[in-house]
Amino acid sequence: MPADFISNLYVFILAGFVGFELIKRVSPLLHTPLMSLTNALDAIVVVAAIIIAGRHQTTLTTALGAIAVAASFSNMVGGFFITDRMLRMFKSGRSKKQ
Amino acid sequence: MPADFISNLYVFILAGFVGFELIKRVSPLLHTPLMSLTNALDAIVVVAAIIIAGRHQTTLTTALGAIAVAASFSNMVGGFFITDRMLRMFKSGRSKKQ
Amino acid sequence: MNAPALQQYLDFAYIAAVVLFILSLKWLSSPRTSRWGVLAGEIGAAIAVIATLFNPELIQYKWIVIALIIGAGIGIPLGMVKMTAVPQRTALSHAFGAMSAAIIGIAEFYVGTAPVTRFEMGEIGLEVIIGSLTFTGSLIAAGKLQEILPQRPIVYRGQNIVSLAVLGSALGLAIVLVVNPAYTFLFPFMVVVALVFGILLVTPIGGADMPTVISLLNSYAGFSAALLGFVLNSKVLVVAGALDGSSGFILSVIMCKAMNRSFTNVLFGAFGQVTASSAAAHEERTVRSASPEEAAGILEAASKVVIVPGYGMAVAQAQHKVRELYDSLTKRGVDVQFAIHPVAGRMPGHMNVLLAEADVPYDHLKEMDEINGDFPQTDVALIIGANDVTNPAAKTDKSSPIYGMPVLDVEKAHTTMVIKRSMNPGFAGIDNPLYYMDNTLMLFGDAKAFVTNIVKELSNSHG
Amino acid sequence: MNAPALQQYLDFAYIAAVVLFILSLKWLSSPRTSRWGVLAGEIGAAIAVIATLFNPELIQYKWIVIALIIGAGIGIPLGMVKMTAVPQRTALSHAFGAMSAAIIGIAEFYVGTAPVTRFEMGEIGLEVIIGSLTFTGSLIAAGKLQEILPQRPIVYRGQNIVSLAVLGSALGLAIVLVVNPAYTFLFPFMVVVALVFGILLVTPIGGADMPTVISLLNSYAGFSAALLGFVLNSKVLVVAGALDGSSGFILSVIMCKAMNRSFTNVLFGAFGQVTASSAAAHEERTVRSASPEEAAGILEAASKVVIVPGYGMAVAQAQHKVRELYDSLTKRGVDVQFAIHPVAGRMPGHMNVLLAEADVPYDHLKEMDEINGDFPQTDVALIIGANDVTNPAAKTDKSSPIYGMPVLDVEKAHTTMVIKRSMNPGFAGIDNPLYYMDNTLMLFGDAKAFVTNIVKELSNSHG
Ligand SMILES: NC(=O)c1ccc[n+]([C@@H]2O[C@H](COP(=O)([O-])OP(=O)(O)OC[C@H]3O[C@@H](n4cnc5c(N)ncnc54)[C@H](OP(=O)(O)O)[C@@H]3O)[C@@H](O)[C@H]2O)c1
Ligand SMILES: NC(=O)c1ccc[n+]([C@@H]2O[C@H](COP(=O)([O-])OP(=O)(O)OC[C@H]3O[C@@H](n4cnc5c(N)ncnc54)[C@H](OP(=O)(O)O)[C@@H]3O)[C@@H](O)[C@H]2O)c1
Repeated sequence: MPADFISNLYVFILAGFVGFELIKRVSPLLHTPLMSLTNALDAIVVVAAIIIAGRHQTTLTTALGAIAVAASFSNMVGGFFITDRMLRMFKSGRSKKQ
Repeated sequence: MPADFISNLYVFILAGFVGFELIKRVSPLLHTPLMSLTNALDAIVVVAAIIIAGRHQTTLTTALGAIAVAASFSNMVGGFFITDRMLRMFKSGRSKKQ
Repeated sequence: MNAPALQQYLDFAYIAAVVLFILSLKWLSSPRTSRWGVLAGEIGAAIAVIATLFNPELIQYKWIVIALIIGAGIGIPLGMVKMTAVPQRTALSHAFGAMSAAIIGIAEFYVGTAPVTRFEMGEIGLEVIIGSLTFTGSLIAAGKLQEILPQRPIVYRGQNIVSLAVLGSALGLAIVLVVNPAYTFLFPFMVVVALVFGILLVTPIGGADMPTVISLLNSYAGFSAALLGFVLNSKVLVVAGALDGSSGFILSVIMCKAMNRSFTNVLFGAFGQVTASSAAAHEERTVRSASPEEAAGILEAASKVVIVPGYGMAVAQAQHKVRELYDSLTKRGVDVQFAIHPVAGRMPGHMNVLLAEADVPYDHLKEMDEINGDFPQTDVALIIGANDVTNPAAKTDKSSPIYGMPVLDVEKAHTTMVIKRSMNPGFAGIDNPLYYMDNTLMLFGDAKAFVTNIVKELSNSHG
Repeated sequence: MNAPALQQYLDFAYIAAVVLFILSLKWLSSPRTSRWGVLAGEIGAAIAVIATLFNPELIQYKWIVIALIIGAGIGIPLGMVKMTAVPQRTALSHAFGAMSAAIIGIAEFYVGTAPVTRFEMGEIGLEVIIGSLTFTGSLIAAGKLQEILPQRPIVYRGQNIVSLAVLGSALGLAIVLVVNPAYTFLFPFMVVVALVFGILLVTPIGGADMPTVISLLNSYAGFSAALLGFVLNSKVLVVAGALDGSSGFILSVIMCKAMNRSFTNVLFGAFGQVTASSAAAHEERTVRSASPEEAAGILEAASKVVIVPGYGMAVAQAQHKVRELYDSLTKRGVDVQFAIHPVAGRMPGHMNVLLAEADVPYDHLKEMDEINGDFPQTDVALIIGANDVTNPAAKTDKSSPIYGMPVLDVEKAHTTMVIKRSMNPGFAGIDNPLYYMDNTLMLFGDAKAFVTNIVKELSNSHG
């Protein structure tokens, strides 16, 4: 078993706890933006796709990498964009009167 | 910089977030037991002390290790013990009537 | 990938990204700080992407740049869809995310810089299977939500056994590959079988159960990204995947609880099909209906009104008209609140987003537990396109399929008015005894049209 | 230590321990699950310790076993101290914990299996410095709390400069060692200087500020354990240290906020010395006092009583008598609640533990924010050995040293009765205008004796 596996397992377990504690406290008001935000964060796989696309090993992997870059980057851009659009719409009664 | 340093840093940061989220939600009712419990958990340094004491490299390190084992194990035993003693005392009005 | 060399250069950037991602979720938790959360996430993602572009392993930027431009070109329009299309957009983005995770795993399999060990083969196999099935499953879900595919559950005898057999063969192929990593020709078959399983998994589920399915697929997409992080030894992927995975998981649990159903029932219950037929058997009972004019009169006379929006408001896109109704009642001094059931609509938080879009202040949107105690002091409960979430049978009738689901106590209001087009049932396919109660008035019509008429009546009587 | 070999054998046990530690803190959060939390922590610790005993690096068990027995022999009596001695016990255990962390770092320096690199030297140096200063600092704190050492702040001109210079030399020695790891002879000097700094850090702080200091030392002890985890590449230490460190840090922040003071003020303010003198200058004003008999009569006539315990109740060990008072009033149908200020007493949660020890049900212990609104409807607020936490000057008098500290609104009760021995000030050393108010009655005497007398009066009038 690679030694890295163990340290990744620690990271996974701890991040799972962090996610659990944070997300169960997100107001139900914001569950739809929550979904699109975590989507955008998850799109960080783009960093792995960039490496594959740019390492230029075989034409196949470059093509696969480029597809993965496009797919995940579209998630990242679109996810942050729509989340912010939704959140801009949430206004409290007080802030509106100002 | 050793590669392990980075993975330990991830673990430290994530564990810090976990600790922060969990501890700020501990009821003020239980702040004293909280202190003694985290004390007992921190006494896990005993595992490092055991290695030092049992590796038998020099008399000095064995002696240092043994002192560290005794000191941290006393924290572990005493910490869990007093925490449980305190928590046993907390009774709600309802459970008492039963 | 030459992971250790890469790590040394980029690790601090990635650590910063991880911290920002966590802060992003933390700040999202309340509407006051939530936009900071998006900013933190954006900065974190930008740091990680830019740092990666400096990675010395990269030797050719052409395809990266082209792909980034294409990605932005797809992403921006997908970020501008209408609010009512958010569920299918979410499903589509899970498909994209899972697809890239699967593709990266596949590329890694074919050109891993180190020879693939058994352990790594196991990680890659699992990662690619989850990624692939999430990809096709999410596409089917998006198709159903966009109504390109039939919404009803498509079932046949023995379907669960067939699906499980397909999943079994995918896992079986993965195990063979672990035992003998040299059989690389089996790998494409494993991918195809996993893709097929994704289709089989989602097709039999009814369109209305898609929200729960989307959340589950969300957690699969997250976990496949985390697994990819294990494969590539990239901790930023592990963290982002774990955050996304736990988010999807928690949302699906919340939805299942709010519907009082189990995961198994959602995934294998083919809900919305069998039960729909039983509703017809109900004997005829009388209901009282009213015109927009009468409804306006009753609302005008009230001092406290609670509006209960549901799926019908979303379908009719009536949220802006509802906002006008809210304004004109508020102007007359009526206290107007909104009661938001956790599974009203077809997505968690669906009603909140629509009403926020229409500029209703969020402090007037009350959660079920918060407002249920207020109904006895409420003059009028105005239900706009909601049905199941107001069904009192959930509290009293043990034989009802939704028995035990927590519902809004609308029947305790002095008068209850229900805007819907017919006596047809809602998502659960069952009759609603509320409609036959003495203090209930049915307002038949399309939600948008009917609310428009009420608003017109109110402004006439005002002028 | 041959870390990688060790890791492979023990890692799963340590991962299990980490998960259990986190669950332990999670379950501690509410009194209903808190004992499960202790159990989870115990199981996790047992797993980790037992797994370590199987470590193949161990070649001699004699000293380990002897040390474990001695440790248990010290730990058990330290776990049985009286509740009033908990603050000094906590300080002592921080001293023990920091000492072992420092000792392990020292041993690692002298016989690290790999040659010590600069980076490792930096880690070890920092770890040993923090561990050492926490050790001596905690010992001084324990001594002050046990009243072996003088409680008052011991200050002299230029002391902050001297302390900083000492800390600076410790860090300077560490830096020299990093630059030239061959100068090992400097290492013992660095340790000694750090030990001296710990003494200098805590000695000038007044005994009453010890709780905040303890919490800060708690977080130092945690962070030194986490740093030790970096040195030894032991993730279980990193996690446990980070949890302990954040706990101590959060508690100190909570205390500082509740006292409306800054860290700097606690650490360098020498509180409780200068201000004490200014209190004497106050002009004489009249107070009304009452006997146990009168107090009993007033309490008997009340229908709602709020008891406000403070440090004086702890000193007098009056909690069991207070419990009797609670019982006898409750039996007569009086509604009795306890108002617990976050910094009442000398430790966070101090009053809760004492009252729980005396079997007062915890659902009658109300936090400040929860009960402050109830005082206007309260017939009698009975203050037992509390002073600063009831001082209305914190709300009104901008010149007061505690201005801005949130306090209990006891003066809003119909009648306020204060049990204390004299007109002497409390911890902050300032006068309390509450005592001169018209609806305040002073009940002079030792808390335990006075409450005993009230209980006696009540049972007489009952019989
Ligand atoms: N929110 C989620 O996350 C989620 C997830 C999964 C499942 N669900 C399920 O979805 C349901 C949601 O409950 P709900 O009360 O919001 O909706 P519902 O029970 O599905 O009822 C919606 C009602 O709206 C009416 N309607 C449809 N189009 C309309 C229009 N244009 N104008 C006026 N009325 C219209 C329909 O009646 P007519 O045909 O007579 O007009 C229907 O009875 C629950 O059963 C829940 O379990 C929700
Ligand atoms: N809890 C924490 O974590 C913490 C931490 C740091 C600082 N502090 C500080 O400690 C203070 C706590 O406030 P507090 O109101 O609980 O206590 P306090 O303000 O220190 O007052 C305690 C009072 O109890 C009386 N007393 C002492 N012995 C007594 C006895 N045997 N019988 C009856 N009365 C007795 C004293 O008056 P007589 O001498 O007249 O009897 C004194 O005025 C605050 O200023 C707070 O900032 C607390």
